[in-house]
Amino acid sequence: MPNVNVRGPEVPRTIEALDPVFTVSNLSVFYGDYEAVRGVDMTIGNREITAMIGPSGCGKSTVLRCFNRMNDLIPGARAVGEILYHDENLYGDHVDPIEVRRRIGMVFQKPNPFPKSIYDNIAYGPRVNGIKGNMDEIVEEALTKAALWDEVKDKIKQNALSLSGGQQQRLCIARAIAVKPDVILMDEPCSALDPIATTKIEDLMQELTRDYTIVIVTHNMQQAARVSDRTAFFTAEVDGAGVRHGRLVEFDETSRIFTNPTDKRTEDYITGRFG
Amino acid sequence: MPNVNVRGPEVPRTIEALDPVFTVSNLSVFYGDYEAVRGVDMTIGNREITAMIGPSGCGKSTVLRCFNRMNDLIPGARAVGEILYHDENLYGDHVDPIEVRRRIGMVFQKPNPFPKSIYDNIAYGPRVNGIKGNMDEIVEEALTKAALWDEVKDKIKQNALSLSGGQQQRLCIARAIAVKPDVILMDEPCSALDPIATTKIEDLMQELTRDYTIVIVTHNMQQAARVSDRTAFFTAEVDGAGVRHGRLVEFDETSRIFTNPTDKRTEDYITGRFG
Amino acid sequence: GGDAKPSSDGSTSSAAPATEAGAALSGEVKIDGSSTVAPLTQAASELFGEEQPQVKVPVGTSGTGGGFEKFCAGETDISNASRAIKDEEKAACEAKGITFTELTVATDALTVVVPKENDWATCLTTDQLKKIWEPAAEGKIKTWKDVDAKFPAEALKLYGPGTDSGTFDYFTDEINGEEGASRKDYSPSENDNDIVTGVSGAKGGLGYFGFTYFEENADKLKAVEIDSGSGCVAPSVEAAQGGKYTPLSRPLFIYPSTAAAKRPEVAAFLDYYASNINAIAKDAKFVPLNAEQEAKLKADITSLKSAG
Amino acid sequence: MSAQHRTTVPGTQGSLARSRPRYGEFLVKAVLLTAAMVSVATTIGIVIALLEPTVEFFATVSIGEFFGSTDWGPLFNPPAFGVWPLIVATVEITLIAVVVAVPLGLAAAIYLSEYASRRTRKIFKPVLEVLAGVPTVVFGFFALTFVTPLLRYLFPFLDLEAKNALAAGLLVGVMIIPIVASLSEDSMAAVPNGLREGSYALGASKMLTSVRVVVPAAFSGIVAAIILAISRAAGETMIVAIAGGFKSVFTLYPGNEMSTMAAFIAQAGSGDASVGSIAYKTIFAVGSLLFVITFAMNYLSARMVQKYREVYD
Amino acid sequence: MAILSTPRSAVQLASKGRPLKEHLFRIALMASLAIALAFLAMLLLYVVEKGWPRLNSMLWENQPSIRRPETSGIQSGILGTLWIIALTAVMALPTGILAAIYLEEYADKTKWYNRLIELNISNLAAVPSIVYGILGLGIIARWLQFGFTVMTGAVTISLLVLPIVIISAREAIRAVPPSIREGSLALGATQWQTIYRQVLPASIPGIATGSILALSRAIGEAAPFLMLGAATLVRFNPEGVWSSFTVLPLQIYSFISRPQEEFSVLASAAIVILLAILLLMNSVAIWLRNRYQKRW
Ligand SMILES: Nc1ncnc2c1ncn2[C@@H]1O[C@H](COP(=O)(O)OP(=O)(O)OP(=O)(O)O)[C@@H](O)[C@H]1O
Ligand SMILES: Nc1ncnc2c1ncn2[C@@H]1O[C@H](COP(=O)(O)OP(=O)(O)OP(=O)(O)O)[C@@H](O)[C@H]1O
Ligand SMILES: [Mg+2]
Ligand SMILES: [Mg+2]
Ligand SMILES: O=P([O-])([O-])[O-]
Repeated sequence: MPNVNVRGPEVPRTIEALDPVFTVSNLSVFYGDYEAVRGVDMTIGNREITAMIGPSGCGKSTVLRCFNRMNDLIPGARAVGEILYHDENLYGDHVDPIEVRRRIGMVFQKPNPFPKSIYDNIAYGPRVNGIKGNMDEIVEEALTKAALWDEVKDKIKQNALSLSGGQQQRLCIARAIAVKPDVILMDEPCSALDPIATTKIEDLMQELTRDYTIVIVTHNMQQAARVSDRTAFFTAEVDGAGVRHGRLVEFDETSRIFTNPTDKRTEDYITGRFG
Repeated sequence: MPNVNVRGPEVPRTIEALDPVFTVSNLSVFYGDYEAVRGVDMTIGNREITAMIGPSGCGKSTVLRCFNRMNDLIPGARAVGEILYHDENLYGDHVDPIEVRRRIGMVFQKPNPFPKSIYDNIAYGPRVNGIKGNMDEIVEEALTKAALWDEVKDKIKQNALSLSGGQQQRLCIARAIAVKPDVILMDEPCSALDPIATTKIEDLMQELTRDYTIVIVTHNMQQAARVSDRTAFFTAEVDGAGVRHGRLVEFDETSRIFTNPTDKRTEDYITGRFG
Repeated sequence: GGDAKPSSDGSTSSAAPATEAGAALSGEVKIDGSSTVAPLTQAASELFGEEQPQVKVPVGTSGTGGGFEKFCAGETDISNASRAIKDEEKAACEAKGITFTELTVATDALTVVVPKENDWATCLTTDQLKKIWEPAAEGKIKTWKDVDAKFPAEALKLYGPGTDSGTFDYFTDEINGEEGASRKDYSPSENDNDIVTGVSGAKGGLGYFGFTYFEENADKLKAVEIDSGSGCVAPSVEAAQGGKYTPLSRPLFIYPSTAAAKRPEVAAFLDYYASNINAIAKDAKFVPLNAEQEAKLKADITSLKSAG
Repeated sequence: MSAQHRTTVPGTQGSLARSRPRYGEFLVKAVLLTAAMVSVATTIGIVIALLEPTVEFFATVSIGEFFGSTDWGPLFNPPAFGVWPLIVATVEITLIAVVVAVPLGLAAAIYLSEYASRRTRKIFKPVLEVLAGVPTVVFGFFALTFVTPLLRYLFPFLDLEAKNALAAGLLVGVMIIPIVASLSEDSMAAVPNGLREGSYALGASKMLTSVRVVVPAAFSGIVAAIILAISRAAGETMIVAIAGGFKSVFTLYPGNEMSTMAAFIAQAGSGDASVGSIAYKTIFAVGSLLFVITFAMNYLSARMVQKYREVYD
Repeated sequence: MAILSTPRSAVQLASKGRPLKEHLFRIALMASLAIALAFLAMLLLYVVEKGWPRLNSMLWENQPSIRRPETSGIQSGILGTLWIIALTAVMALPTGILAAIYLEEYADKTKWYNRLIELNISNLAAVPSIVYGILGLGIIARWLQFGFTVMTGAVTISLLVLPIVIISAREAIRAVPPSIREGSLALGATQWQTIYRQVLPASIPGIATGSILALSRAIGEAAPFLMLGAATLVRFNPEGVWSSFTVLPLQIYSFISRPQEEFSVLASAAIVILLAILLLMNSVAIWLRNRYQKRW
């Protein structure tokens, strides 16, 4: 396995050792009777960025939302198979989804700050989790890590909705960081942002992998190539009965996926022949 | 100028002669006080496919909707500058926007069939335009041209909402064709579709340029490269006051834009360095 | 109760010192029943309120029957009635152990009215009234000509009190010979004002209600004289009092319950009612009692208060 | 720096288990469910209040007589129990109201949803809400003392009685205009903009787009609005009691005074029928009929709305 | 075929006489709205004009009098109405809002009992108010033995407006975007924390608006009180929840039943007061709506 660094020289890292945070085996996800995703196997490495790409509707979001059990909230949604989180079954009986979500944070496609002050947005997570400590410090630390502190430190009591889109998205990342999670899931976090804001978020992701494991869904191949260590390529296949199911086609180091994919479909997608 | 064919060997065409359908000069578009697009100059050639690409929010849809005065419907929207349609000012006083839209059809991002039968969807345009003639024939002709007739001929009275996404989009194209327009505008017509449906629509576009002039907005560079004759690359620039305006960066033959762009920003975008 | 705190004993109720003072009473006297009698009792209530502002006297107008219904369920203290209590109503009261006294408080001359412009019906016989109002008339007696060939063929538009009212019971009993027996195709209303508007707005209109309402609207309506066999008699205070206006003159009653009359505020109200009855009647524009009736009223109240 | 959170993430069994019990969540859910059950209790209460006297009523009066005769007079002597005059009056007043309210309400809805600027809508929707809030005694008073005299003056040949179905129905219609307008406007606003754009892009005018695309697409919502308005009209009490009257005679001519079901209940219910008497039970029998009719109509309307929601989801 | 018609002259894009029909249609639509509003205006003018002589302080300072209609007031009615409104607010609003939260945030729509509750609520919204009067009379006044008191009236009216409160509160709660809920849950908040700290604060303006409109329906109701047989001449103010009482609409109904013209004038004046209370409540609702309307 070639030792490739696809993230540029500023963060020199190798990805030889795969210290798994999530181990997914034969995961299928159903919405009611509809099997949206079928038989996924993959592992998410500790303090890596894993990207999930593929055409629309192939089940990227669906799989991502299994990682923090956000799918529990959709009536009729059901995961079959196994997801181990540090060797513990995420869907085990004793597992409390609320505790899961505290450990595994999430950032959404469209920035969704609460209609409160910037401060209260950040403080919300620690408060509902009963985290004690100096809240001002927690807020400052989270905002600093999210590379937003300098821009907002003078208007910390202002309504978060007054921030720009890119700032709002970094606020949402800061909000996720404030509860000191282990993993951060991001579902197309830049698709509502302009290029400048996108660049900032991408830089931030690079920064954050020092401390966090990140899983990102993106429809932007360039973005996946730029930021991720590993890439999972999904696509939708039509079965005998004419029903479409999302499948994991290829999962590998990002450099490999983009330079030398094993699967013909991956290659077609990467080179823009479809999608 | 090299004689490049980027659409594959099945439709061999040269694009040397530019017989203009639209001539846009110094077009700016305002939403209220906000100047969303500033100073666009371009020409749309007869029976060509012109693609408009660029990052989100750069004003592609805004410009496209000027071509059939759909922007009239947005309160506060205002176009400044000139758009000539076959030498006639599209925004002239005597011009009836309803007549304009009859000549210049439009297909939207999300397929939007009326909740009526397939037949009534197609017949709607001719009826509201008072087009006489054998309606059954008109419907069949439009569906045939849109490569949908064979798939739906047995269920022509069924509700159009029961069709698949790709079929719905072809229905919308058929609906636009049925009023015998001159130009068809398409705003990201495939972004809600799966790859297979997308391929069908792209093939259809190629077919249609025998009779129609097509302008297409797409966020998918591969698609622009595959289907279009000319490409306009837009981006959003921030002015001195920190306000973003959409600008036309480069407008040229598609082959040129994708192989040898003049502008650095175009190159960055094409090569995935941003966006 | 504040029994734990000795200090609260003396000051538990602000009403206590008032009762000791004797003059100022409090409490509530609940009255319901006849809408005919209501103006009288309401006038009493208003005047009494000037003397005893702490006593509340709400007066409802559910009709004589509705009033007895509540009265015999123990929900009211006094019931207004424009007819005597019926046997089944008595039975209902007995079942609940409620005893009462019937007090005559005024006399009414049930008045048959037609619009001013009616120049043919000056006097009607009771037979003619029956012909108009009996159940058999329904759908048949449609014009005045059907009543009497001498009358014009003007469409007959009938207005009267609703079936809830004592007035209806009384009129149907006296004219049609059976209580509640009436043609149904007339416009019924508990609201005497509707009868006024209805009759005055239709040339062939005819209606009946209490004399008071007629007097109020004498400018719009004409009272018909009644001939019960001994000549035409116009409704009037004197005719009613002197027993000449038959069969439509009638006594109006209030029915206090024996138990309620023991309560000081109810007793005070009844006393007030009796002592000022003619002033009240005048104020409410009713036909007052004659001396004999007034004396009987006072005696009845005295015996009611002293009853077992 | 990472030591801080790594400490909380040992991959040990049970680390994801509930850290503290959350009885509060169950309690909250129980309280909320109880609140929701109040509405069910209300229905049960209504059914109980109506059922027993109604059953007793039909033990005395046959269903055949109730629905098979046009002679109504339960408080007369002898009593008559043919309910048709009440039903006819109710239907007639409801019809008049619908004839007034549906065209006006629908047109107002199209105007507000398709034509009016945002500003105009912001002004007129609240004004319609005011109209919806006007107490029905006020409409009744207005009908009795203003509209009927006005109609009598303008159209003497109508031969209106002092109370009549026409004026009452007219004002019931005005009362339900806001219901039709506001709910129809809601369902028109819910029609995806894509459909309008699709129509405009084909060269359709605003009128054609409104009439041929928006209204049909919102059709089941509009029907639901109309059905709700009808049930409000059918059950309206004060307007008909004040301006429509209580005469319970079988008549079709709207210039006549007539008694609706609700008016009868108000008249008899505030009157003297003694508990347990057949006359008293009649109130409940008519009440049950009215309840069943409005309940059935609204059930239909709820189904409509549900169906309509499915179309675009 | 399209190509044949390609070069076009200027006149071809000109309008083809469509505007006239379009204009007529537009005018017809506006006229419909205008007619509806004209009724409202006429009604207002009529009662103000008629009640004008009596729109003075005697109206709210005096108690009603049948002896002296020219100086009679409506104080007991105003206070009775205020009591009913206050109690209804206390009973119906919390119940309705809690029920709405249950239905929007907790209820699993696939469960039959939740669907039943929903259907039931929308049906209750259409049940005539006179039927609620029967409920009040049969169950609350007689069976629960609450008698003919403020309490009976308030409970009856609360049940009457409950469906309206629930429906409008659900509307407001539904308007809070799901992304806010997801954001909160993704931070490890429990469902109740999410509701209490995010959903409710964001939907309070909408809930308040809906509640005020529901209460303004409550103040106009007369039919249920008619069934409850509230006394028509009440010359004292209610002193508590177990007191006899009357309400403005019922007082108006009793005034218009009187033969003297003075009562008709008095009724008009009382209507003006009732409509003024109504307008005040609606204005508060509009103010709330405009002031706190959320743009996400
Ligand atoms: N709540 C739901 N109920 C039913 N089906 C759903 C639901 N959410 C998603 N699906 C279906 O599951 C499939 C996968 O959806 P998913 O949102 O995971 O795709 P995706 O890869 O994230 O696409 P995109 O790039 O458009 O976000 C799709 O066919 C979608 O229609
Ligand atoms: N109706 C509107 N009112 C005000 N601003 C608008 C409106 N529509 C678009 N804009 C703004 O105008 C700019 C250009 O928008 P436009 O929709 O044309 O972009 P686009 O290139 O089509 O983007 P996308 O790829 O996301 O569709 C954006 O900043 C957008 O926010
Ligand atoms: Mg997705
Ligand atoms: Mg766009
Ligand atoms: O109200 P009444 O006197 O007619 O019973």
